[in-house]
Amino acid sequence: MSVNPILEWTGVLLILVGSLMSVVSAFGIIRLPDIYTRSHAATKSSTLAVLLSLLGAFLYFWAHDGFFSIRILLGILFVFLTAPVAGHLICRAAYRSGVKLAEGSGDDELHHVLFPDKKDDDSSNRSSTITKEESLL
Amino acid sequence: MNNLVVMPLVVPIMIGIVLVFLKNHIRVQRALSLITMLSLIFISIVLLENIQASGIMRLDFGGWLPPYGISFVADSFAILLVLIASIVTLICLIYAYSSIGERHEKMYFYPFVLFMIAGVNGSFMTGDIFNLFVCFEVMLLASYALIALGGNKKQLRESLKYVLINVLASWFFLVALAFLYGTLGTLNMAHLSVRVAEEGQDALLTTISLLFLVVFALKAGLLLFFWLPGSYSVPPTAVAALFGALLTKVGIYALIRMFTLVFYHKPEVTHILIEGMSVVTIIAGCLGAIAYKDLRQVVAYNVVIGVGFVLMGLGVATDSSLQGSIYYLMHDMIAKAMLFLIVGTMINLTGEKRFDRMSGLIRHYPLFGWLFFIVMISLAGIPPFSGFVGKILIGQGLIEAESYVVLAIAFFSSVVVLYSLLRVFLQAIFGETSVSIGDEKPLPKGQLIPILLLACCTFGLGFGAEGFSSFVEDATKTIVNPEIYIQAVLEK
Amino acid sequence: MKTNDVILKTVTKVVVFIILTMAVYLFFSGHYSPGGGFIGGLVLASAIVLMYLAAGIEIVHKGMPFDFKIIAAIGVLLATGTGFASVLFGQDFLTQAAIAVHFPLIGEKELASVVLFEAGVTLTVVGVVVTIILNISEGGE
Amino acid sequence: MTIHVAIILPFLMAFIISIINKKFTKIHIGWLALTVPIIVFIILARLIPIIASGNPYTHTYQWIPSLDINFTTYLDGLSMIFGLLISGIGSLVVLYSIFYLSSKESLQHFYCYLLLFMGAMLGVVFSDNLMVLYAFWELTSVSSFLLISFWHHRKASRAGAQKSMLITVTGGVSMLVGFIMLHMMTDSYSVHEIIHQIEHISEHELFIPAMILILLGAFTKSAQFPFHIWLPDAMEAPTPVSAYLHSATMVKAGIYLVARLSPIFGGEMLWFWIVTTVGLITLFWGSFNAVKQTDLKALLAFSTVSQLGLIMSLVGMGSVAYALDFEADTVIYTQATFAALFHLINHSTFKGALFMMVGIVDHEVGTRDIRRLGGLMSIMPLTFTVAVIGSLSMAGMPPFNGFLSKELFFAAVLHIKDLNLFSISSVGILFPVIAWIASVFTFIYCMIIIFKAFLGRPLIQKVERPVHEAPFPLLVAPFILCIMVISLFFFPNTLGKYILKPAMVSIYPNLAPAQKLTPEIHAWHGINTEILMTIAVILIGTILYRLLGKWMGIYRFYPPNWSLNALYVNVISGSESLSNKVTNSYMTGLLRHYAFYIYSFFIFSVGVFFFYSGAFSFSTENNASIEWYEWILIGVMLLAAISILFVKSRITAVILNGVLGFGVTFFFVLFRAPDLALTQLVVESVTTVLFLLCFYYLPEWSTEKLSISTKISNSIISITVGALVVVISLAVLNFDKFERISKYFEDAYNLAGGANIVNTILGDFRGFDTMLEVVVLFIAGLGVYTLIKFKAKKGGTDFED
Amino acid sequence: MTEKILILSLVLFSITIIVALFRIIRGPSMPDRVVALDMIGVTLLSMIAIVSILLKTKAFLEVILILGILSFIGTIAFSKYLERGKIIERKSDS
Amino acid sequence: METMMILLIGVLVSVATYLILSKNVIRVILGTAILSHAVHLLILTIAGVKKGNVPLLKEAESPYTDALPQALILTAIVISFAVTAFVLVLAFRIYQTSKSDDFESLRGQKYE
Repeated sequence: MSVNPILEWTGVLLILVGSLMSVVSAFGIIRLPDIYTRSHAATKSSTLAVLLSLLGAFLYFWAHDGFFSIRILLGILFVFLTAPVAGHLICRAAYRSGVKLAEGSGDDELHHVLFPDKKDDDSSNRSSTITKEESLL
Repeated sequence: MNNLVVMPLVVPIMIGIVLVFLKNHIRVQRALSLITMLSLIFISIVLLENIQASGIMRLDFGGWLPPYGISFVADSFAILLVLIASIVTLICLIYAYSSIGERHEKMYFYPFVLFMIAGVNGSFMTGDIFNLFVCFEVMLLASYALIALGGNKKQLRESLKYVLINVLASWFFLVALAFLYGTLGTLNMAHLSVRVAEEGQDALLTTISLLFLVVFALKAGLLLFFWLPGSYSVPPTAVAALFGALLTKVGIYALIRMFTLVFYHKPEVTHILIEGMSVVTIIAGCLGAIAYKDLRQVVAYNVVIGVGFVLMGLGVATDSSLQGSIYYLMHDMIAKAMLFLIVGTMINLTGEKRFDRMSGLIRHYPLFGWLFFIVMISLAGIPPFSGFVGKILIGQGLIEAESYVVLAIAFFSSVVVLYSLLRVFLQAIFGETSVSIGDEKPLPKGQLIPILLLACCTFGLGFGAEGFSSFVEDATKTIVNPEIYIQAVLEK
Repeated sequence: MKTNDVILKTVTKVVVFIILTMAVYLFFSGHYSPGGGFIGGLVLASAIVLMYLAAGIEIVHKGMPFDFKIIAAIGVLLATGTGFASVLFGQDFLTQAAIAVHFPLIGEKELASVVLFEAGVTLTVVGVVVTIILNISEGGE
Repeated sequence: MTIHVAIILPFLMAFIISIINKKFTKIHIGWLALTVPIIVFIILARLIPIIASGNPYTHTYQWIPSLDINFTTYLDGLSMIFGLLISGIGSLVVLYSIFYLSSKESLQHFYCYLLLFMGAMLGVVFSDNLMVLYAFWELTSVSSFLLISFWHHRKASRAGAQKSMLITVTGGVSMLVGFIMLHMMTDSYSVHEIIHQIEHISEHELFIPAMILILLGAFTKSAQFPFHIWLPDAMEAPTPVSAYLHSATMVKAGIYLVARLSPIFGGEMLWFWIVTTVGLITLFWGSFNAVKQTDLKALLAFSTVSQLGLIMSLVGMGSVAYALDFEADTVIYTQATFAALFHLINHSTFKGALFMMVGIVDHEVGTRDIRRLGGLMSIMPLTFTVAVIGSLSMAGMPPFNGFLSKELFFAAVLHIKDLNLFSISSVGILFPVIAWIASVFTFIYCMIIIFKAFLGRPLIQKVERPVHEAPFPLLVAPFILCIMVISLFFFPNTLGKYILKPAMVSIYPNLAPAQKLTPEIHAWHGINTEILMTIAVILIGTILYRLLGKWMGIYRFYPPNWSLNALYVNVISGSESLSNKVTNSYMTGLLRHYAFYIYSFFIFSVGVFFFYSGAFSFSTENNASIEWYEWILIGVMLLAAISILFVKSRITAVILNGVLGFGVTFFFVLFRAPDLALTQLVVESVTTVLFLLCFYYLPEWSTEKLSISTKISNSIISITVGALVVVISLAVLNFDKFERISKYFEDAYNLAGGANIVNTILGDFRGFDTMLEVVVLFIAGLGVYTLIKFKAKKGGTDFED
Repeated sequence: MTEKILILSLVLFSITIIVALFRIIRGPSMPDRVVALDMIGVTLLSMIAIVSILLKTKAFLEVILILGILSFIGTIAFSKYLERGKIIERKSDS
Repeated sequence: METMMILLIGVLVSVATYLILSKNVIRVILGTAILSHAVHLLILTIAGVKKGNVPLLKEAESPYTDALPQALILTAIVISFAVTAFVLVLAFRIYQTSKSDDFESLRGQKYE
């Protein structure tokens, strides 16, 4: 009882595109050199993937069952709101816990602001709570 | 009327929660918990009378008939244990008033005790196997809290082991439940029994029953008792007494229930295994009881011996041995509570944990010394104290089953029990005292009276065994004929 | 080293609102679609946890000056109490009853004792989870 | 009724004495206690004529009728003898003890225990119900324990008490098993009902085991070889106690039991063999060892052992009368039993007197060591008289009662020798030979008492205190006994008629009509083998006593650590150290080991049975389809799970656990469980938060340093457990015989008014589970609160470590 | 046809997950892992949406929302832990 | 599908068992967490997977999947959460008092 086959197909295609996006982000997460760049892949493209596929699902339900799902919309909104914050926080944590930038990165201006009393890149010597092993495998 | 059946569980829970609100009103807490236990005793006596008059009682929660809903089934066996458990708890509470200390009392000691007794009572009465799991957890969580209450190093250390081993046991329980539901498709114990009987207990079902054996053996301390000596020797005396009296008994109850109601078709596998396990348990318990000079270890291994002894009755599973098991179970609850209280008091009085560093306690505490003597005699199964009836009946069952070696071990164990306590008595209670008159620590009446009460109980249970015999016989009848139980549960 | 959580705090304000709505929705929808007392309670608790994560104990405590143990206790009392109520009416323990009540705005609605029971469950879950988390985070002192 | 009173009375008085407290100290408590045995004695004495006329007295109070345990008293000739002994000797001992014990001792305790014992002993001999008998039997052990350890500040007292308690209670337990077996065969605990059913049970397979077990009880109580070792140590008790319990009454309980049960078991030749042999060995061993003792009391203890052996062997010989078919001839063998009963009384009299004598010596001189005694005759003439009368009677000299019973004993062994029972006649000759040798030793140690302690050079300089004759009251009791010793010699047949004959009738109910059952006792019956043997005993005995120093060396051949005593000590201490080793070896306190035991048990019970029984079955028929992405997700979970084992950081482990949690959630979604997925998600995240919170307080985990073998055994265990769960699950999946009850819940909307089945189950159908689950959660929350807030006080009462 | 496409997207998503798992295992830094976990959560969210289309049910839509919330909370908790060690503070300074 | 799920459960159980047999407290606690994952999956799998529709009467038509195990698992999840919370707190309290998170040093004294 497809109400609107075009909408339905749009939904499915959106989902497909979303999944492709997510593979792209997966690619990014393997290939990119350090946490700061990888988090780009993880937060940006994968958020996009989710948004696309959720939108697809929303459209599908709308078209297929005539069901206007507020919950999915809410979900989209939510991911939109939270994903950047999560990305921000984790990168900040990474930086403050002294994860090194990839080699070949440009200037690290923040370093002097945050660790004024230290010379360059003695990374893991932070406040006492987190020990060095945390950042090892 | 049937709602009375749930009261032994729900009353302590509700009162326990009310006590949480009364955190700093210790007197009110004491009074309320005392009243609760008294009312439980009253309720269980009423229930017992009712069961004699009109047969097994059943309460379907929410009015959902078995096997779909959860039911509480009150037969004589369960209620007898509820009664004894309530009495023991009452007495341990009285002991706690004068011994546990305000810090504990303000840290929800009474609520935890009430929750634990609720879990214990629930486990005795539930007719639903998954509900049994939940009741176990209520009891266990409360016991976790109680064992760690006090927060000293040793307590925390042992309670971690206790908790983790019980987590493992609960996991096995869940696995067994999964298998049980996967095969039999039901959870009500009577319904399980019907279904097992219908198709016969094939190899797979027997395997599952063995899995249950592992679970309950862990809880009962049958063969798998490693957690017991450590964890029973760390909490405060009143708590240790409650543990010693109640916790393993729940496992024993579950074993008896499971293997007489549901999985009774393959005794050549399950019951023989139980028999072997209880023999090993008794031997190990005997070895442990004489191995150490640490009083609490001596006592803890005595618990192990008791477990083995009771379950020997289940192993041979004749009428008389099961009856003996019930008698002995009741005796063991009272006598072990008494033993724990006495030993705890000794340790408090002397400040020593090893009995070879105590001496001549009888000089300053004569009545106390004699109470130790009584519990020793009682545990050795010397009439007219409570141990002997169960001992005779279990012996009878073992002879009927022609397991003479087991018989020899079982009865020799009571000599070892006697020896393990006799040397404590001679060393610590008798002998020259090093404390001169006036220098001794006073023994509070509040600690002596509970022990005295338990002594009265063990005497009453032995001397007045006839008073209980009709209940015990009824309980045995139900255990031996599962049909009675099944009919009571599934009819209507 | 200064930290500031302005971004986190700002977002949290919005997010917590969404979660709370969600929790209430889950709680009430439990009878017909996934949800119910447990899940509602858990989600509610996670909203509070988020608040603690973002704002710290003191600020949250100013907004919600409850003793969460007591909330949990009230919850358990409510849950067992509804069971007990049926005893007073001569029914089997925990028998649930439902009566139709006319609400001014929503219209005819069934008011079931199950709702009270589930409310008890919710309160307990919230109370317990928050108690545990608060106590652990203060445990070192 | 009256007999019940006689049993209860001592208990009542014991209770009164224990509570009257010190207000009563003006009068010696002993006088109060003395009334009890006297009253009991009078009660019994009044019943003698009735009993003698052959009317046993019986009365029942119900105790535990459902188990056939009733308080039935039965008074016949046999129990009458013992009742009279208990109350008679009891009176004298109490009288003696009043002057013996100083009022500084805790007399309340003493008399309380003594009366307890008295009541228990009366209970043993008057009970018809075996279980009640057992109860009293153990009570005698208990009260004996208390009396031995009366001076419990002395280490030796405690050790002796422990030994006696352990040995007698062990015997008691085995006896209990025997009784239970008897009950199994006859369905009765009443001795008399059992006797009526002998024909039915003598072929029963439990008959012999029951017999042996009961004999074990009797032998331990009566200090028969090799269980006699407790008796010498029991001499740590105050002397009145030794006189009463450990020579006159308690140790005879075993003999009572053997005599009482002879009608049941006597028909079995094995009974004869065991009882007689053990008795004779005990007789010899006791007398042999008595000679080397230097402590007078120990000497008497061994002599008691030997005399008990004598009586035991006589009872055994008497039982032959049952084994043989009923003929007129068989009556002759009953004379052994007659002799036993007679000697039982005689022994009580002279041994009682001797013990009291030793008590006096100990009391006045301050030592009992014969190496430090000598020449007491002149200082303590009255005591010496007692000693002489007692010793000569014990040695079997006329004109004392011991002579009569010794003659009867010789007669009995000679009869047995002629008995045509033995396939090898040479065995038969052993009986009189052993009896004779033992008598020689008996004679020697009697001489030692008289000569070494009382005659010879006075050795008073070795004694600290000035020595004088005992005060008169202390001598009353021994003198009464001495008078009995003599009067029994002259008027034995009065005793025979009123006391012994009823007893014989009750032991041999079948032979009651026979005239010869109670023979006339004559001091002189011409020159026969018996008298020749007695003369030989005196001759050889005197010679050997003279040459004592020459042959004492033979005792040294016997290595001291091979003795039974050493065996007992080694067993006790060895079992302690062994059990310490064993228990410590597996109770390591290491969670890993405990988990290891649990898993191994699981594997060995469940696993082994599972494969052995062939319960495994497997089919993929009903399997649902599986999609590609599901494969991948299963792979993800496998990978995540396995890598948890290898990660070096706990945070990584928690993250991987989070992955597992997400995976589980997804499977919940796939398997159509939305409620579960929701719950799982929230719980998973809250758990993760908890882990992170707790990590703040915990150190980073260190790399596990496990030995290779541990790693291997861990891997084997864990793989086996996993595999076992897999195979059983597969078999369970293939088990499809029953319909699930869950169909019922699909009607949830009509039944419970909810459309979400899971939710209606939780809230309504199984609302009780949910309620309890909430309680669990609440307890956990409260528990966490207390764990964190309740910290042990610094330096508080923490006894450990 | 739609179904096949949806399953294809599911496979693609699960490939993403396995890649993220690889990142969790490899690391090298802790934030890497957290990011990857977050990514798994978010990807799972899409997968559940697709599955609920496939199963023709709206029962899982709540799960989607909750998953979004919780992976956010989890990430915050991890990042606060990595940054400060203590994830809930008495007083938050700002 | 069931067979594969059960194999997965088996591996989870093995991993958890291995962790429980180790010495570090946190490892053991993680082990118990994984054990509970495994058993929840086990209950669900044994009840039969993909055999019916979501057990929501208004959402789907009969046949429904077995709802009872789901209710049981829900209970089990909450209980295992409660226990895990308790154990975790216990672990860090032990570390506070004994300064150890290693069972090897938490053996307790030898008794004589």
